[in-house]
Amino acid sequence: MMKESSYRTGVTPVWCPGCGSFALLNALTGIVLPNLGTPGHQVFIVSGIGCSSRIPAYINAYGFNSLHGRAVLIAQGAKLANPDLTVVAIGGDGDFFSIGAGHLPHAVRRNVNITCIMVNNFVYALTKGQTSPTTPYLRRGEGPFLSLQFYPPVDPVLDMVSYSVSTGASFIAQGITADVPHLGWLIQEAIKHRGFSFINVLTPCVTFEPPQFFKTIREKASYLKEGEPVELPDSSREQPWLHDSGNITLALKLAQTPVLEKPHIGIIFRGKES
Amino acid sequence: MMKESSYRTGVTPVWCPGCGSFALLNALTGIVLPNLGTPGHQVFIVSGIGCSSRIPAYINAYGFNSLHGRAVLIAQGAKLANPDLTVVAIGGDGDFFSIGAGHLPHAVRRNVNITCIMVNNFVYALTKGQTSPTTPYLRRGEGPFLSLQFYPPVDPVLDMVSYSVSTGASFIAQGITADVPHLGWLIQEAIKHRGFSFINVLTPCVTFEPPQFFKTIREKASYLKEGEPVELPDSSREQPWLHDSGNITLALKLAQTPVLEKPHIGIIFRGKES
Amino acid sequence: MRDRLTIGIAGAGGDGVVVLGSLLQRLAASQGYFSQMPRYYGPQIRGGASGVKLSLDTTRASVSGDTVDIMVCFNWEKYAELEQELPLGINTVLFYDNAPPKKGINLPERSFQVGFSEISKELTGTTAAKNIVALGLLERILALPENLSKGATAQDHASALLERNGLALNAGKRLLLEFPFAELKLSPPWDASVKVVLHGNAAVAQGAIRSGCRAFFGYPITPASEIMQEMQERLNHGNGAFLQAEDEIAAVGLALGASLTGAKSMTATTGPGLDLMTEMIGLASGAEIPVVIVDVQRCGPATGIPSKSEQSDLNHAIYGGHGDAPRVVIAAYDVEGCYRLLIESFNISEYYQTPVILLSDQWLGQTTVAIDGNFLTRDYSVCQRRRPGGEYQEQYRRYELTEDSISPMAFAGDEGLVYQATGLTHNEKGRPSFDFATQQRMHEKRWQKLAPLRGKDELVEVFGTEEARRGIVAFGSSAQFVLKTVEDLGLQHRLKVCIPELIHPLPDKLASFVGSLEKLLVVEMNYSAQLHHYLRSQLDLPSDTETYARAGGLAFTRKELSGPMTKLAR
Amino acid sequence: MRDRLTIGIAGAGGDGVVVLGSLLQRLAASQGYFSQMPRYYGPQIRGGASGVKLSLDTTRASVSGDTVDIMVCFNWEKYAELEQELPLGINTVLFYDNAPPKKGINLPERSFQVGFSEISKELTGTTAAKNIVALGLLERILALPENLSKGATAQDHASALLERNGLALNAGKRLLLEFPFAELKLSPPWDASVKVVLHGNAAVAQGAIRSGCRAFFGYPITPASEIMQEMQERLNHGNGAFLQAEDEIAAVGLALGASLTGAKSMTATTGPGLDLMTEMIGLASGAEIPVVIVDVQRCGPATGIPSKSEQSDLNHAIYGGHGDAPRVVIAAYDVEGCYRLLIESFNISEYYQTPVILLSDQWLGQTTVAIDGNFLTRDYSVCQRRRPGGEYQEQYRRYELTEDSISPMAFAGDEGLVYQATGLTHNEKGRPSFDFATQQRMHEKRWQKLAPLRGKDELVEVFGTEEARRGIVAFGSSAQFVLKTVEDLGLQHRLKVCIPELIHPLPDKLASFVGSLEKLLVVEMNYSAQLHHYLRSQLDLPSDTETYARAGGLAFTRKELSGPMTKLAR
Ligand SMILES: Cc1ncc(C[n+]2csc(CCOP(=O)(O)OP(=O)(O)O)c2C)c(N)n1
Ligand SMILES: Cc1ncc(C[n+]2csc(CCOP(=O)(O)OP(=O)(O)O)c2C)c(N)n1
Ligand code: SF4
Ligand code: SF4
Ligand SMILES: [Mg+2]
Ligand SMILES: [Mg+2]
Repeated sequence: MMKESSYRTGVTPVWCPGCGSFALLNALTGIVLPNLGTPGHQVFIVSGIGCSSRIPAYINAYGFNSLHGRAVLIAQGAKLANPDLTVVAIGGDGDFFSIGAGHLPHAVRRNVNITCIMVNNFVYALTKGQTSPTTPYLRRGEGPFLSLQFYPPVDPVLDMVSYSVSTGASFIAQGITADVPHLGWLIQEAIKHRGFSFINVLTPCVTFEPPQFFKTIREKASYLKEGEPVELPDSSREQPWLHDSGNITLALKLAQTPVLEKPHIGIIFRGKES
Repeated sequence: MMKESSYRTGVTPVWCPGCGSFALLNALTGIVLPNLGTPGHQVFIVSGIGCSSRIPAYINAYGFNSLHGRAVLIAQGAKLANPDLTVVAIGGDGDFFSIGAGHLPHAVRRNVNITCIMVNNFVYALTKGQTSPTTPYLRRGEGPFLSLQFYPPVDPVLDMVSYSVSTGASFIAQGITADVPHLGWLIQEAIKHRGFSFINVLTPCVTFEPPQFFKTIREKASYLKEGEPVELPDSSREQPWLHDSGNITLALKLAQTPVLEKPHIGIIFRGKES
Repeated sequence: MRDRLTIGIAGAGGDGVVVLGSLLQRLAASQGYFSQMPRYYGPQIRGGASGVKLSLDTTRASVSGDTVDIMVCFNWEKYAELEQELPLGINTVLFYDNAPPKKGINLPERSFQVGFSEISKELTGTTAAKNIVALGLLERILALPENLSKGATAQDHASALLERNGLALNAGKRLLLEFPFAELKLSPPWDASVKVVLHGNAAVAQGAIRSGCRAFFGYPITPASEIMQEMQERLNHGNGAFLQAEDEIAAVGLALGASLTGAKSMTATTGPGLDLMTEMIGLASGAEIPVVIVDVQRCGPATGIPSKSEQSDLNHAIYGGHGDAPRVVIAAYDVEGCYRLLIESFNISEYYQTPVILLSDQWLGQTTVAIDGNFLTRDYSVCQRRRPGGEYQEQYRRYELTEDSISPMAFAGDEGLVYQATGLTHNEKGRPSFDFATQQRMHEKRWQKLAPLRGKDELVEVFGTEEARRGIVAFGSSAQFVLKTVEDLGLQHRLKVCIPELIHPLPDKLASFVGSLEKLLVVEMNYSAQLHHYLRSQLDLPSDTETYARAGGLAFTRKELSGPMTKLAR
Repeated sequence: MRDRLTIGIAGAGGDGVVVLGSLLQRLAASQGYFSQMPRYYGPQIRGGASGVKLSLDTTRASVSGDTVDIMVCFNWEKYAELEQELPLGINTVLFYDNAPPKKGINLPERSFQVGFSEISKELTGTTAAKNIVALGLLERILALPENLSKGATAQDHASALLERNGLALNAGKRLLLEFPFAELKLSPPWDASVKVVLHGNAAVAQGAIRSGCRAFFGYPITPASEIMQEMQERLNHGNGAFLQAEDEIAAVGLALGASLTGAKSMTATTGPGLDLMTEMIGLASGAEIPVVIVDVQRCGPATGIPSKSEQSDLNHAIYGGHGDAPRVVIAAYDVEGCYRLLIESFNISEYYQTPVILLSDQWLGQTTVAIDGNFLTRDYSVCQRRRPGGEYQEQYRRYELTEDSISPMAFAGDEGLVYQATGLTHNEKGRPSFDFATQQRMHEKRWQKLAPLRGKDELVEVFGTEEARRGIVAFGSSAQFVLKTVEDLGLQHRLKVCIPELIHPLPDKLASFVGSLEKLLVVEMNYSAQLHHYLRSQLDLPSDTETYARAGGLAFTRKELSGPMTKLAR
């Protein structure tokens, strides 16, 4: 399953077989870094704490597996002090949207040129299956994926787009680990974007989420293409429009689609660069 | 300037003459609490740290001046343990949107029935004038209010509305200390709303912001009335629509108006109650 | 026939190691056997190394010896990661599934390859029941009865599992004919009453419920999450308030809010979470808000080794936080203590209006024991907060300077007692003050009110002959290893052992213990000898004082402790 | 003519008290006078009490006596709030604007109502220049020259203010004819060189720049904000990275990120912010990332008294955080030390790859002093991080166990030295490890690498005759008051005083100081005697040891210290 790449270290990943983190690792070491041609020593991968946050040890670049929720801080500090580095912050949905949620609006408005990859497995995986802020929530009886707690999830992409309204500058995208080449392309674009970028990577945990969850998302996934009509969930009463990732108001509309109903894969918003 | 009210303690406020916090105090002790008729012992006012956070000491209700950024936590805990209490969290823009920013999306999704009042003076006042997350930012030369740091502000109302999209439940409003009766009414409605409510109270600090700032906002203020057309800033290319505080999509559109261009005063969104 | 027996089981994540250990433990408990079973696991969620070390005993639960009597190995590669925890002795009887690697492992004399997987596959079509085959084998060796039906666990999914795999179980039992080890048979238990099986984390949660805790807020973290999960089940049905918070600052902040309305409130975490709670703990101390915080310690610093025990949060528990904010620190050293001391923590927290930090550790929190369940039903006095009486109307001063420095505390919601509090320096009415005299007086109040705790002799356990002039001080789960080693070395009459459960403020009984000694040894599982330095900061220690302190990550062994202990006794 | 003179000024927020004090201080500094001026303020932003206590001296800057020689009072109501800080003595010469309240205030014999406001109003149309009128009066009393033009401050807005208010100034000067107090005249300064005027917070910022700090991240908090503001000005123009962070966790997290790329990075805060940084400090310790954290202490616990000094964060600085994470703690006791020790903090932090906490306090941070500026231009050795040489290609081990336990550290961006680090327990290569031996070895590494610091004699100051067998240990700004009181009491030859700047690890020189004593007194400004307990935890203290420890909120007075000191000397 793993591509050989000079960007891999010799360390064996601790992930479960079939975990989407492998796909991210492949995308980064097999596609993104080779394509960008950035030597490993000019790349700095910072992660939080969680399953996906183990990734720096597997990539032959500068890396730091830091604290739960704080990758985006270390990343900004590093980039500010050494602007030549390509800096990528990687973490889980718990990292970015629970304990680290307070850092995001500020990272967006500062528009420091880093790339955040949220490995959204919809659960606290490393701590063995507790509800995360993105754990799907359906009213009783409405569907198969019921969070233990009766709160609706936060909507990471909507939040990120809404944080970007005042700056109009960030790059917000959604990827899926079922499609590594596309994920690789998205990350490349995000890194190339001169400013803050955020990618919500859909990858339901294969151990703590029911198997049909990943399947559902994969099947419903709808790719966004510039200038082509966006697909909306059946429940939506909106008129479809032509996708324009440069338009923040359309992005905001797009971001309101619940991810379980219509997971949009692609660039949601690409703001002006600095 | 101060109304006499049995909801006042004998403690003299430490605020500067003319500070908008007096107006909030008047609204609460002169309008909200008398009108609701809730006895002081059934009310719990929790604040953070900052100028406005001194307010609990002045109100004859249970009160706690807690920690910077954490009022919303204490408030939720109290309400969960004693649902009979009317619980109000009060704090500054620094409190709610800087150090405490990570707690808000979660408070919204839990929809605990508390009321948050953000005394938005657009600055860190108690610590003597540093940039806050709402400090206006204009590109050099664009206007009189330039933040020391070159970041656009976060947009509290937009964020709060966008957090509410997944629940469709909160109550989000914007008030102004220049209009105490209206502010009082808003707070009353917020408290009566069975679920989480948030009011962004516009009140530029009279000590650390230029005097014309408050004047500008007061003059540009536009009141939202149900069923009547919303006023949009001149720069807006949107078609005005009829205000419907029950419609989250319209609320989201409304919330995109930059507050300095058109400060909408009123109920932005009033979601379904629990 | 023997009174004690230790069984090691090792394998990979999917091998059912913990299920096997648990079934065996519960089966034995249902017959009246005591036991203790620490768990060993690593960073991998699936497929990582997994081990348990089950020590069965006819008379009481105590820590096992260094080596195991019986070892079951499903996977040699994973075993290599667990070798420190599950060393093989020359007398160990070893059963293994597949052939061991050529080098690295010295098989004991009595080693047997048993095709657990093969048998499972043959009988059930998959290898998944290999642990049940092993269970059958072990049951028979130990001469345990045939099934769990008699036990407390009759209805649950464990017995369902067994029923589904009856074939495999029986196959395991039949294996015995080929391996007759009569000397591994266990004597009948000392009494046949069914033992309860639980770990320290469960005991903490049950103690919380017992003491009337009505509000729990937490954030997942290994090895404390079990407390949160158990509290979630127990508080979720209108019995109280429960939330999984967005982080640990939120968890303790929510708890303080609930506490202000009069609810007994708590949270549980480990090191990194405790760090984040620092500011709020100071607020609880300064504004005198009761709250209980359980810290199930793990290896530090930073993320350290999340699944392994250390006792290195003691300093932070005692001293953490700016501005001289007193708090109470208690440490449990066994599972019964986790239960009893959680109740005690609430009693102290509520009575003295102070944050209480209850220290546990990974070993204590996650090791399941089978013990006498009497402590769960015993009578415990449960303290209530002192509340202002009717005389206070209109005059209520929240921080009144009373004789014992404890001020009656109204609950938010109480009629006629409205007050406003603050984390600022405040006077008796709770009003902000910038005055030195008030600052000094309120520091005094908060520190002095805790002084009577020093007299709580019942929170200091002393073992051994009073006349001994050589003694050991140890706390937390390490104390169990100390007690066991003293006994194994037969030093009970030369050494006494003091286990303070109340650590801060320092109890008088601990002080007099230390004062009675000519030679002292302090044993603790942290690199910098935190307990030793704390004791030294408060007491005159004997000039002949030594410490045995080392990092965590591995339980103390009898072997390593016997050096310093023999020296102490000499 | 006299060598020293203390002037108190009190009023309400808008009265220009601080401006008056500053102008006077700078005017005197421009003539060569030394001085020291603490500020007193309360919770109100505008209109609150505001006071300064300016002690001018011909030979050096030192703390003032308890009472003031001259007092200027603009507002009696506000004065009442400052009475503790600015007590009137019987010999005080008092000038006041309006009539004092009937009761509560005992006016000294030489009290004069001077219509500062009235004169200002008459001359300028508003009362706003009343402080300038007072300046004129004081200038003349002290026989200071006419204007600021000679001084270092010529161009700034202070002199502009004076020019604008020339009339008021002159009116003030003319008042003197009516109040001839020749004995209040100051002797000429010891040397006429212009003195620099700055406070501890400014010195910290300037020290940071001097030592090559290239990254500062902070969050506003009283009384540390001045450091952030000065760093913002100095780093904002492409000289480095500066951000006002969203909170203190962010501030220190950003600093660690910058440090990993090789930038000297720091943050500054006070108690509540330090609490929030706890987890990150542990990470810096565990992953060995240099960072300097300045803590300008204020009264605690919780929010406490934000504008007043205390020394109660010492425990947290030394012990705060879970998991045995060593760090270095340094404490400045004067303004020159703030500068020098900030450089030293970076040197240590960079060389030893460890977080360094530099303790200052509100009194030190916000008291402006006029002192010899030589220290600003002196040579300081500036340490660089040890980096791996070319021999490491392909073999680089980030946490190599070297002889001195310091591992060469590559900067993120360095070619050929790529490594991956983690807050998990890790081996020499930085790879996660779950192994006890590694855990123990890495604890050892981190603790042992700091051991050589104990030999840093230059970070421990000892005053007095070596032969003395009675001594005092004090740290931070309190030490200034101790030194002054020893001198005032004429006890220099009976007592010696030790001021450790390096607190943790405990320096040998401090140990031998304590070891040389028969009687020890530890003086500190916190309720629980933190320094005393820390010393006791590490050293055998003389059996005759006493502590003088009390809450903050008010500077030590000579009066209160003389009791314990006289007793010590007896
Ligand atoms: C301060 C702190 N609190 C809690 C934890 C425990 N913890 C480790 S990972 C994690 C969450 C994991 O969820 P997520 O971020 O979604 O990552 P995943 O494992 O799902 O990839 C938590 C709560 C921690 N390491 N630090
Ligand atoms: C943890 C912590 N960090 C910093 C501070 C210092 N502080 C006090 S108030 C404040 C911000 C004030 O701004 P805001 O919240 O907008 O309230 P305002 O004073 O403007 O009403 C800060 C940073 C603090 N009290 N606690
Ligand atoms: S538990 Fe889930 S997220 Fe973690 S490694 Fe396994 S599949 Fe991946
Ligand atoms: S500084 Fe501003 S916010 Fe604070 S009291 Fe004065 S006017 Fe109000
Ligand atoms: Mg996750
Ligand atoms: Mg503000």
